[in-house]
Amino acid sequence: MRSDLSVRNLVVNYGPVRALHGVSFDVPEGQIAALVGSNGAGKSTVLKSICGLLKPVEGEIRVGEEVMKPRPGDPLRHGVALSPEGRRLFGRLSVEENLMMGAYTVKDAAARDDMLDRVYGYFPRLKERRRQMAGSLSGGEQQMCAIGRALMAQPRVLLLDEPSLGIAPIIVAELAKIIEEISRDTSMTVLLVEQNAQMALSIAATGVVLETGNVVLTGTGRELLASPEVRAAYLGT
Amino acid sequence: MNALLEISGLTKRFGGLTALSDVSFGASEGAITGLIGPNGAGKTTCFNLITGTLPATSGTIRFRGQDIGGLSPHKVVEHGLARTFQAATTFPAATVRENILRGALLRHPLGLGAMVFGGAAARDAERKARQTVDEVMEALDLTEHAHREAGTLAYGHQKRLGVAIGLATRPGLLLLDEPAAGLNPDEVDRFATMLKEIRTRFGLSVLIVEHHMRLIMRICDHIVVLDHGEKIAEGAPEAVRDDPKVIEAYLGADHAK
Amino acid sequence: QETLKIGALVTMSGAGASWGNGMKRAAEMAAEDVNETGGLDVGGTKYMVEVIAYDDSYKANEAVTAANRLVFEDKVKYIIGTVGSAPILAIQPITEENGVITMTLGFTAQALTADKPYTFRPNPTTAEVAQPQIDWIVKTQGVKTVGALFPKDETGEAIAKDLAGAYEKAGATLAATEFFERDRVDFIPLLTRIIAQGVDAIELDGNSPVTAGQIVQQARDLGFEGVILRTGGPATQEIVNVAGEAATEGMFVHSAFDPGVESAKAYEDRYVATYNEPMNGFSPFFYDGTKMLFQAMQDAGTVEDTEAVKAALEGISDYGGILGTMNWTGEDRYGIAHQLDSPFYIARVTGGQEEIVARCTSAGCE
Amino acid sequence: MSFLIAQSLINGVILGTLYLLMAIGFTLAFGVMRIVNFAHGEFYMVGAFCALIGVTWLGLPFPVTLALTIAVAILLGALVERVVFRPFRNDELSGMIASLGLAMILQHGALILFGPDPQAFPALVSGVFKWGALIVPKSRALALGVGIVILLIFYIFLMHTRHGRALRAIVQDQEVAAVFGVRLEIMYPLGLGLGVALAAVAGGLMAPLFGVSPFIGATPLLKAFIVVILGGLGSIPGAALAAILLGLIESFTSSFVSASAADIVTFALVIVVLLVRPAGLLGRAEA
Amino acid sequence: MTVVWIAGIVLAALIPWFTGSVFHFHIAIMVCISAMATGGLAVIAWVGQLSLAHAAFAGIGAYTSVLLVTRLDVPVLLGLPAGALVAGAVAFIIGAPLLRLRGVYFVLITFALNELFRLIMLDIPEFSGGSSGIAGIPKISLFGVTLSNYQSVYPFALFCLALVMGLLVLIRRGQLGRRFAAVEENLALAESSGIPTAKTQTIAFTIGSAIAGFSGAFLAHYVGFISPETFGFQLSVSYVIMLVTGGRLALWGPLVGALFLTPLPEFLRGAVEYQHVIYGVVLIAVLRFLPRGLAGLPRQLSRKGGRG
Ligand SMILES: Nc1ncnc2c1ncn2[C@@H]1O[C@H](COP(=O)(O)OP(=O)(O)OP(=O)(O)O)[C@@H](O)[C@H]1O
Ligand SMILES: Nc1ncnc2c1ncn2[C@@H]1O[C@H](COP(=O)(O)OP(=O)(O)OP(=O)(O)O)[C@@H](O)[C@H]1O
Ligand SMILES: [Mg+2]
Ligand SMILES: [Mg+2]
Repeated sequence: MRSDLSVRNLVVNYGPVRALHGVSFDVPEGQIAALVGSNGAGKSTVLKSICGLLKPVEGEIRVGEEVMKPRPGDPLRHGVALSPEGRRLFGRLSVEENLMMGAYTVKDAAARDDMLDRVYGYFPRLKERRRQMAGSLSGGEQQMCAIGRALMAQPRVLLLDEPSLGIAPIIVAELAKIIEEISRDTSMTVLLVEQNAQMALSIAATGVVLETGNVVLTGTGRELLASPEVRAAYLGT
Repeated sequence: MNALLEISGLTKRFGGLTALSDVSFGASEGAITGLIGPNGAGKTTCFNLITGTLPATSGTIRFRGQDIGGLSPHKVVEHGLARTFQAATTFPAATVRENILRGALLRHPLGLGAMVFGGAAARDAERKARQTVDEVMEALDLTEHAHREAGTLAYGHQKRLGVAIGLATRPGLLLLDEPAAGLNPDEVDRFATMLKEIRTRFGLSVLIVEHHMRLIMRICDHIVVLDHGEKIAEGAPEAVRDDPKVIEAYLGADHAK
Repeated sequence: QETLKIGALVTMSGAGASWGNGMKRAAEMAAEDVNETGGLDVGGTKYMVEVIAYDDSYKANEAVTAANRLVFEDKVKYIIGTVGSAPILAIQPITEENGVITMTLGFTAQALTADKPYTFRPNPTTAEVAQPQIDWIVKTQGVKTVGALFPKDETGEAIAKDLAGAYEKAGATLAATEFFERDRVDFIPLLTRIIAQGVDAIELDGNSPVTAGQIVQQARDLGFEGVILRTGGPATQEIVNVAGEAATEGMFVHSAFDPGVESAKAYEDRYVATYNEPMNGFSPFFYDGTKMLFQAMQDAGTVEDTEAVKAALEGISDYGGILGTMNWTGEDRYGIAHQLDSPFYIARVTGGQEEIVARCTSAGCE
Repeated sequence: MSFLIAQSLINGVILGTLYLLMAIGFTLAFGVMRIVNFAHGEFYMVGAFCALIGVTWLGLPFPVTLALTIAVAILLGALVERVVFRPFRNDELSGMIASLGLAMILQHGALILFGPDPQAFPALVSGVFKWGALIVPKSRALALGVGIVILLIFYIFLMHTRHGRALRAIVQDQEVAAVFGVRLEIMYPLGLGLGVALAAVAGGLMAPLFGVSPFIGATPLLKAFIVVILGGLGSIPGAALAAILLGLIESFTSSFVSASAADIVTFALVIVVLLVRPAGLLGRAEA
Repeated sequence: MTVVWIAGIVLAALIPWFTGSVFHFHIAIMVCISAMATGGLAVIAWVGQLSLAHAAFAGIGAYTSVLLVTRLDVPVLLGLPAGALVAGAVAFIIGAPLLRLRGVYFVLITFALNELFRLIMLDIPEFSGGSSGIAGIPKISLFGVTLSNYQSVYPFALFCLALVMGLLVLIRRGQLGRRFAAVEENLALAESSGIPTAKTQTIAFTIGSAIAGFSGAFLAHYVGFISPETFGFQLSVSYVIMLVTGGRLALWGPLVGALFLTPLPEFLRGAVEYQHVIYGVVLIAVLRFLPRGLAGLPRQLSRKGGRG
């Protein structure tokens, strides 16, 4: 099974307002792609559409050869998992229960426990807090839990919406390494939405720049990092 | 510079967990003070204690020399301390203008009668409040969204709206909890400029929690560092940045350059 | 040929529905009787009787709205109802002011007063039947101290007072009385306490059939071996249904109904055949009451002038009803003789069936 | 006196457990699905009628009847979720009021079908267990035993299986739960179905004790309300503690003060507990 | 929009005079009383709380007025506002601790409160008449003129309702309404924007419960009979149903709800056996297909029309 992600001509409306005007891009199997753009550009909208939380007006989203149906749950069956914007943890479940919810469809108990250990390995903080209600975690701890929960699904395609949001610098550096490592070890495809474009583009093979619902630039991470427009608009230098 | 906010011996326990332990620091008049530290260090908790959202286990909080410990949040705001929340927090069903107006009314108090039956005083208050709203919207670049429902804004805009609501209460000290989270570096820079502008324009002091080191280093006059609920460092930005304890606990080796 | 409308303002939903249906159906059967003969002949005009039934859900406010509708919209002059005490007190301002003759089941003493001339009660209440039965029980069963449980409502409180007096007069004492909230299902603590006081008998008058059944069952479960009796409220079958035959064996109950009396038995059979449900014990009274109302109209020669009908109704004596001979009494107790007096019985429950052991009138038993 | 205390203690604990059984389905619907289900008592009533039909009309043995009751109730619950509650998944208040409508439909439906009179239900067991002067009716002991087993199974399901966890998760964020593969179209009906089944089992078990009629739903609803308030939102141990407490209060005040005092004491306690510990005795504060 | 509403409501108010039926006057009076009570409940709903103790406050108002009138010979015209005052005062005193709870918890505690009220009233028969209640309550009289028939009570009921609705409009349009909305939408943010949320909620609870007290007193003098059972849980529930059916946050919701649901049982009263079943079905259907309540219906229709 191939697990490259391909988004074709995605058009999404919020009521009468059009948020995406035909977005297309590809993420090759096992690679990391970064989706960057300013506030309100439509990055989260892209991710929500991919995992079935929004119904596109037009367009098609494929994982490998298969077209996914635009409803929640179906993308997961094709191996797509999301760490959503705003974390959206199950606030009254414990940290560990949240992680286990990530692995809801994972049948293999050994693999699941193995993954749990790995997540705790990445974020020792979560292990300390495993019995705490997720809703009372600090902001950064919640973010770690949301990422961990997505990992627990053992996805082939991982969607991360601003994973570094609210995370301390020391962990951000860590996080980049973790994402790289996971992608390399499990040949997981990762689509990374980031404001920290520096970090995202430096680990991404592909970069996609979004502006008001349109793709305005694509290239390799390195190319984009070097591109003057990108530097001016998103890297602040 | 005078100490506007003085915190001493502040402690907060959640059951067995000590989220904040015997922390003391101050924020000076006219300054931007940074509060940083790793995740779960107790920064938000500290904000919650200062603004009365949570009761402190022990310690004192003084603002302009007055003890404001134990006051309920709306009283604290009246004293001139406004805050924003870490998550984007708005009145989702109301328009942006209405959101800000709800904050602006604080400075134009009315009796119960006037609130219900209107009258000249009420009209006057409303007019003045609207003036404040316009000013705040302009300063925070929200004017173009004035008539949108807050719940439909993109995350970054919602966060800015949060700052606007706080600002509309005309605080002496504004407490910002990760206001720049979700902004890209360029936007962070613009936010920094904006923040400095509003500081002068509205005569503010600021206490800010942020993980964007660029922002913190650029705007802060003074920085306090928490780790595991304890204060581990305090001082001028450069000094804090080079402090090995801070590097180890928070910044990581990359930043040491 | 004209139509005579009669209102049935009764409880048809909620816990009072058994009584309400019994009353409504009594009126319907009485109407059916006259309609079958071509209508009620009053002063030469034949009236087909139509029963308009509304539910009051046992609530005063609902009853007021329904009464307004019956009186002003449907223009009825006669109402069978209400079941409850609160509803009758609530609608009386309307019915009395508009001269609407009302036949209520409501046990409250205040339902019948001299300034409410249009209200009648065709069924005996505890006040009427308690004394003779209690005298008999105390005498024959050697009962000295009695415990009782009552629901904490108007009916329960009224009955408690009446019974305490009656036991006193009979030379026994109502030693332990307990009031409980209506929805209660667990009586074990109350019974534990009552039984611990060493009572000879437990009195169940005033309780709904379900509650009474539960009390019987739980009392027997607790090993109570004394007399269990119910000196009012005909509902033996329901009690047996809830408590089971074993627990109710040997219990004494009040009965207005002697299956030995042909007409009574015929009524019950007809009821069961028509409605496919067991007959409620109060139903026959309202059948007789409605019939008496018809006779009063005929005697007065009018259906419109309720003042005349009322007078005629008051004038009926020694009426031969299905349950026996009936008369209006109550002058001394209520200040107005609008309370029906009829024969009644004490029965012992054996094998889930009533077996009459004493025949009573207001004068005494056996 | 000490006999009375001991007997009251036993009565209270038994009664409390019966109340727990009456309340637990409500706790599930409320704490887990966030439905304040005013029709809970009517589902109890439906269960009692199912048991009645099974035992007296069809002549089935009681355990078989109970199993059938559970099956019928799960289906009924799933159906009701589909038809009534689905549109109100994120709207607690409307859901609550819809359940009031449902309660009316069920109660009066039963009234039309079965009439208002209480129905005969044969006792399953009779007699009492005796220790000295202390007494436990066998019928109650039976209901108690079966009830405890059912409660334990239910507790383990909810707290320690993945489907139980999923049930608790969907109320908090159904979208995200769906993204992680929880099938809402199955879990919601299942959740309500279980709540209904628990109510119905309680009705079936208690039919021999407390009788069967269309109006028997009022008591379990009231007790469920109290148990849930006292125990805390969705906390099963809390519900257990609250139910036992309720049983003891009723038993002791009824035995030593008066029956009407029991209710006043209960409600006063409910209010005090809510004021002092808004989340209930063992409930956790909302996040 | 408002004009259409007002025109419709004025027309509806005139119906009894067109038909001339005494019974229609009765129903119309009941609509007024329910609409007032539901209006009070709406004020509480505007701060995001749903009170199941509303009947208890109506009861407090009713008993206050009845006791004042029957025992102290106070004129009924003073008894009515006194009922409101006492109900409001009680709400004010117990409001502060109660309103720390929100959402379903508040629903549950007010439920318990209503039961407690009923039980306590049953336990003090010297004041409440116990379970047999108080009958023969004096009718409403204005400056010595007794409103003895339905036709004369109705204009007064309309007048009172107009006052209540006027108050609602003022609250909603004024600064207080803005605070209420802020509290309803986001309590934590409202508090840290300087709105005293506890006080604001208490104000809403007090005003709403006072209105309930007024309506309860009106009901008592109109019907002429009250008992603790009159003000039981069921009555609270029926107010809630009216509110939600009308539209929980709509200004005209309470009025529309009362206007729809008070006469509804009358259309069903003939179908004795099925009326409650039908009522239940209607309720669920309204909730399901009109999520903003009946008051939101015109908007919903115009939106559909606009699209199609
Ligand atoms: N629920 C909604 N209703 C209406 N408009 C919406 C809604 N959610 C998002 N939008 C609009 O759609 C556009 C894209 O929003 P989106 O959240 O995808 O942006 P984003 O790129 O993720 O921004 P951010 O960096 O702030 O998260 C924005 O203009 C936003 O205002
Ligand atoms: N209600 C609570 N119950 C238990 N623990 C809590 C509660 N609130 C916060 N904590 C814990 O207290 C610690 C401090 O939390 P706080 O939110 O103040 O961190 P923070 O410094 O703001 O972190 P971040 O940068 O990640 O937002 C965390 O470990 C958190 O899990
Ligand atoms: Mg986004
Ligand atoms: Mg924080």
